[in-house]
Amino acid sequence: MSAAPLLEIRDLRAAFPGPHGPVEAVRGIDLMLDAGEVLGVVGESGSGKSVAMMALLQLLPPSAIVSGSARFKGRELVGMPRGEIRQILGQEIGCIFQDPLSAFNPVLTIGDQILEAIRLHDRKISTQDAKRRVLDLLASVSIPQPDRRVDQYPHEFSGGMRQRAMIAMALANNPSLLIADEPTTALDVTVQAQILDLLRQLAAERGIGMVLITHDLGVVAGMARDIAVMYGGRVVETGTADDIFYDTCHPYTRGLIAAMPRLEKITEKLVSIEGTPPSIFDRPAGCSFAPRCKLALPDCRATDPSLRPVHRTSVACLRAEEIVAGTQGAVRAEFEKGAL
Amino acid sequence: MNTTSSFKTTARRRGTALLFGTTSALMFGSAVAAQDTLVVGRSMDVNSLDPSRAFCDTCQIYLTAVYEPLITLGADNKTLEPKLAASWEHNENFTEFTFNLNPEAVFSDGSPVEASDVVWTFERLRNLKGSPSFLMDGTQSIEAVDAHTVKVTVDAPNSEFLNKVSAPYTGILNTEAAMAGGALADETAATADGAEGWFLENSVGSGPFVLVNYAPEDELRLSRNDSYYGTAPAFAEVVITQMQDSVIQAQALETGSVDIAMQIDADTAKSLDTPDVVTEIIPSFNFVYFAFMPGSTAMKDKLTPQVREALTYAVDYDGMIEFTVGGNGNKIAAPIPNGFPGTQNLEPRAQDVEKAKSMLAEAGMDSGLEMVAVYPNDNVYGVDLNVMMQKLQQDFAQVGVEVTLKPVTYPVWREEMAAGTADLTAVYYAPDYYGSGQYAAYFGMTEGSTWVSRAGYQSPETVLNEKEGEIYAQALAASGEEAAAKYEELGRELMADNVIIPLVSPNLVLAHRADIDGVRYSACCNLPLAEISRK
Amino acid sequence: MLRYLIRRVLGVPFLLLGVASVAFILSQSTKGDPLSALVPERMMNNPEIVQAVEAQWGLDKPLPVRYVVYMKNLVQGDMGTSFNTRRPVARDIAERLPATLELVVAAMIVGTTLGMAIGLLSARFRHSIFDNAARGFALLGSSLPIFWSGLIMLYIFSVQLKWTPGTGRLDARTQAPEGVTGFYTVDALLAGNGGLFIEALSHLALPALVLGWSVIGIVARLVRSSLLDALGQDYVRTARAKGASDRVVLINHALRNALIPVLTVLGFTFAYLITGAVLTEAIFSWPGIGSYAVSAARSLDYPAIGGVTIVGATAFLLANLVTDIAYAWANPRIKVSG
Amino acid sequence: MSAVETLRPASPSRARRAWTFVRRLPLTGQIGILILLFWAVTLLTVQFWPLVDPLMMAGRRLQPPSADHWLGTDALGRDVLSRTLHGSTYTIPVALMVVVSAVVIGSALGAAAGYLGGWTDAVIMRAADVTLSFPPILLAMTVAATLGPGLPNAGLAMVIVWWPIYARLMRAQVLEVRTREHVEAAIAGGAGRGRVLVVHILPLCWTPTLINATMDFGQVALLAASLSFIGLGAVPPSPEWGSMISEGAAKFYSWWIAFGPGMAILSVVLATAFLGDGLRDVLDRRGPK
Repeated sequence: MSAAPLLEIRDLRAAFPGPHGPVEAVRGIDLMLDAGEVLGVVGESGSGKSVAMMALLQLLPPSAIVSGSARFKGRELVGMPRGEIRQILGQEIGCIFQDPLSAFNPVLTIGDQILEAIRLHDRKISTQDAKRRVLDLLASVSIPQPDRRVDQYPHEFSGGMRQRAMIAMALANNPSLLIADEPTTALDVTVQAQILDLLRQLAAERGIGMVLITHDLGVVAGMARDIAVMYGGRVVETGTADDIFYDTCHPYTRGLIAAMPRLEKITEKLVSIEGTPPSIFDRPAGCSFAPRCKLALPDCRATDPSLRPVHRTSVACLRAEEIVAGTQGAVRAEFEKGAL
Repeated sequence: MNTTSSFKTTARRRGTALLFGTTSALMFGSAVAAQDTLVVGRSMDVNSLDPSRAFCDTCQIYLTAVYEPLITLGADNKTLEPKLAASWEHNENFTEFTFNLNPEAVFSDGSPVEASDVVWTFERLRNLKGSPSFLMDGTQSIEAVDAHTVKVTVDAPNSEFLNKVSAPYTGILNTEAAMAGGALADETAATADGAEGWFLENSVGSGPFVLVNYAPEDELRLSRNDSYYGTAPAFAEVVITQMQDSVIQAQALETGSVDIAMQIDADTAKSLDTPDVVTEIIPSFNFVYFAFMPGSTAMKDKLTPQVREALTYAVDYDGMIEFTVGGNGNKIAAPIPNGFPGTQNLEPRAQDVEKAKSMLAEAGMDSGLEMVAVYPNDNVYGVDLNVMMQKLQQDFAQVGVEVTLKPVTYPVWREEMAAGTADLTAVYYAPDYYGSGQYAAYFGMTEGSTWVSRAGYQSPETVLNEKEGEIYAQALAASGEEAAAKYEELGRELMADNVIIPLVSPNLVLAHRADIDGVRYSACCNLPLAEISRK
Repeated sequence: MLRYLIRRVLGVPFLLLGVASVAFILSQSTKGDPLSALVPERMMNNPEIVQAVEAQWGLDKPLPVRYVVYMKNLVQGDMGTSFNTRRPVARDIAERLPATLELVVAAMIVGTTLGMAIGLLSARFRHSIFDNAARGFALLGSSLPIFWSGLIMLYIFSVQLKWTPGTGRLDARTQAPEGVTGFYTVDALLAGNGGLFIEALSHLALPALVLGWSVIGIVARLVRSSLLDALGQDYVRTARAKGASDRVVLINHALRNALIPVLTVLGFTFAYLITGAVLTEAIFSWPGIGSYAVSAARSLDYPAIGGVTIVGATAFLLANLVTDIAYAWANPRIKVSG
Repeated sequence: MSAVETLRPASPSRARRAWTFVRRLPLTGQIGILILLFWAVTLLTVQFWPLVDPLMMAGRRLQPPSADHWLGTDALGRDVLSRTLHGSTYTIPVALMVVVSAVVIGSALGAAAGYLGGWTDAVIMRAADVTLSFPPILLAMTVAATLGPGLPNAGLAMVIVWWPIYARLMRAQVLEVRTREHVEAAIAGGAGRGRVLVVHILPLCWTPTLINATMDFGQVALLAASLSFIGLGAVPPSPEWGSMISEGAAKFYSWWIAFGPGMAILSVVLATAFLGDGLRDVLDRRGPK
């Protein structure tokens, strides 16, 4: 813990131009990731989790306005000249995207696209060496018959295979940070597990730090050391995985946990959070979650709480203390019944 | 490594040498071929290259260059001069003509031009019943007296026969060569002759040039006839190249890509103010006219001679020349070109709107007369028929006559002319040879003539004027001044018909590069290519 | 897709049959009298001659018989004899078609390269002055009547600036190269005649530019919009995430995908160019089938009209077919699923 | 008064809707609308303008632009400005009629083909295929030559050239829309075939047709001009723009003759292209396909 963190995000903001002035999609988030560790960023779609990551990698459309700070190995990424950040992207930071079909260029072979990732950062490598590396990479993500697969087009791959290829491409230059944006969402459940296993194994083997973005707490459950829960463009709760799962005190996180299918409670009816996340164009005053929150008080609709340590996690909720108290006392049962 | 690179160098060197070789060969080649080419820009209207079938302005130029008639028209556009016939005589009443051929004359294949060739050519011209066959109308017998003498007998006095055989369509063909190409001269020729296509690729004349290549509406390429018995032409090669319109021709002349441009209109010619180009504006023998069709379905009983006369007063003849050719033209009285026999004393019509109005009122036609004008949508001799007819429309509107214009393609026009649906029309005429008789035959309102059946349609009596046939016959029996007087009389009759109303004899713009010499306009032959040279 | 293509190829003969029938019917129903092109004016009153001509040209037979004869001859490559040129229509077309094709191909090259360049730069510098100016220029080309803009260009470049020679495929003094392709530029190269090549090329340049200009707009607009479309795709983000520069993203990723829809308009562009060629040929004294068609239509030379429409339609059909095949070829997603 | 008042509730909202629609268009599209409005007003009112007779000579021939004749005079001394403005009453209505007829005929046939399928589809679409196999100008030229020159015939020729484009467009749309749920619901609900087509399908199909028709308008005007140039279009002395440009081309060095009508036709083609692009931006968000 004494060394500088791999990635340190402070007050990162991202806004897009809208018809009536800029609209903030990410409203000041703080995150930290140590080398070799996995940080889970969890939230529904529209919570700003993907935008935040794309913002720090400068992958948002040019019209986006990004401010704050994101230090990668001590280097500031926000505002870094494009030429410089290009040296980092694909080299030191690899990315995996949600839908591997649309994320691959349909008119180029998988091999060519991985080859490109290599050559962009190693201009001197000979074609033969680069090709060999592509094959090695495909083999390392357990793609059978890599020498045949290498010349195929993305649409000739199955979803899982495509995601493996995507991982191979992200790892092409042995990055120290991997940003995985919903890597399993588009896949079947059984394939999901395989991909997650693969990611976990590769990250561990190579000592790669990983930001795992997902809407599904179950995905990060066995993987992340730390978890940040995002809602409405902010981090609403952060803590270690264990603390989030067992000692959360944010109503939203509780909702997410309740919505998790659990094998041991397979018969139990899934609980989902009522309502929809706020649109970034029409953000409520006060706490963003207030309109959907059963515990919301008039105060919640007036003031937007900031992140503060409560119990074992950091929470942005006015009633966090009450919830902590509740979870430890008789109120717990009420929560468990789904009164939330 | 070394070997490879040295091999490459050698290869490159060899390549360079090859390139140099080619270049020098090219230069050498062009030195040998340093024969000058004359380029003429024209919108070609070729209908055939077979002398007995051809009938067009470009044909006149081509046939004059490649074939030779017995007689030709001198540079004064009046005097007949010897060509293949070194001399000729005729009997007193112009029914027998004897031609003595130049014994030196040879065809382009070297064979001599003989009397039998003349007989065969004339018979073919007559029997083919093509457009120029009328030149042989009335020929009773054509016989070879000996190898170099031909005698033609006609069934009625014809003082114009000599003029007719100066037309380029009467150019003499090499009988053997033509027959080898499928040409026939006997009675069956009209249906059995199959040489039309062959003539598009071969020429069998005795003229100063021979045909090299003809690509329709692209180029007509001639080269010097090496066996020519006369004075060799200055240019070894002549190309007539297709150029659609006046502006393109003017631009080509300005840039020097053509030496002569033949269809530049007077307005465009004004913009050609470079010292490299010479433009000469001379009167032509062409004219443009409009015609009343009193026999048409709609005009029957309306276009009486009186109404026709009245309407001729409505026309702004001076304005017409201004509008159609920018003033570069002449008025013309009867449908006989100015300068042809009998035209000297004819007075052109003049505008008199008041008279027109009063005459129309007299005839009860001062309002409500509506006419449909059908005419070819063409631009000829610098006159855009559309412009001309629009002017006529405006002039007629002044006297309360409404004209609807219907420009059509030429074939449609021909059909409409035969169908009696047009009340007015406009066309043009260029002489086929020097002589006023062709006009009498074509425009005369005599039984069965082209114009009687057109203008009269099913009521020929509305236009018939049998006097004209008699005068024409008298003219053909006479010659010189006497004939001219008859043609003048005929001209007055044609004017009194008020059917064919000539409007403009457009001037000809002879435009050529300044270094070109010998460009002239011939009444029979258009542009005699053999006389042209480069300074 | 493969099946679709096969169906397309098999459909071509049937379409051609339809085309030929329509061409025949159209040309037979013309208003003008074909005899007027065949019988001399002074002979129209001579029934003997008129009959002979009718028999010679087969005009005396009833329409269905003529149709059968026409079709039979057509299959053997005989399109009849032109009233105008008095030569076999097939031969006229064979002589003139290469001129048109050379012009159209050159215009296509001009139009698509400039169109793509403009579309590419417009997409890259979207909403900049360049974007608007370039699109304006491109649009201008398809908004001016080509017979007028052609004259203006000829006046500027040939008469005033003297950058290009006058009209025609070559200087009138120059003999056309003997060649297999009929494309003077290609034939000159094959003959190793550099001077002739330059001459042919310089004659080709202006008409090709004028004609090509008319399709720059179509191509540029499509390239621009499909590029913008492609630039918003996920794979572009992937490429950026790999550290690819804007240029690499544009060329390697966006353009390749954007060109696929562009391929589909090439067939359409071809139709556009054929239309333009008819007028361009008239202005530039270009001896192709366009000017042939115009004079045929004007003089109701219906064997020629029929021949030209059939050949034009065939070329057009083939162009569309080639487009489809190229589309299939350029789009790997289609290859296997066929 | 009362009539005005009864109209009141409807008209402002409709006007406002139109206005909002116009405001959503990109600037170029708005410019396009302005140009077209100008020509619409011109063509409806030009006869009342203080212009000299476009058919009669008004001054010396071939005069360059001057205070008397702002765009000069043509070969017959007619005022080019007056002719250009009057020309709108020829070119625009013809182009409009051609596009409208092609849209109506093509859409009707296309809808029938797409909706009825089977033999109707086969016959109509093969006819469309054959028509589309001809390069447009060749077909238009042949038809115009067959029918004889004149603007109405040229118009008819162009309708024949253009209808299959709309037939294909409409057929594709109908095929797509008819599988939508609401249509199947309507059919299941027992709605008649014709009713389903007219009420449930067609209203959803017109967008691509509208966009295409807008863009084609200018191209039709250009093709009409080309036919006039070949001599198969408008008949003199009507000041149709295409034939005026051909007259100007023949008198090229009097550049002003073609300038007026050239700019007029250019403005119409540009306006429709702008407007078509704008409509696509606003109405058809699915992007280019």
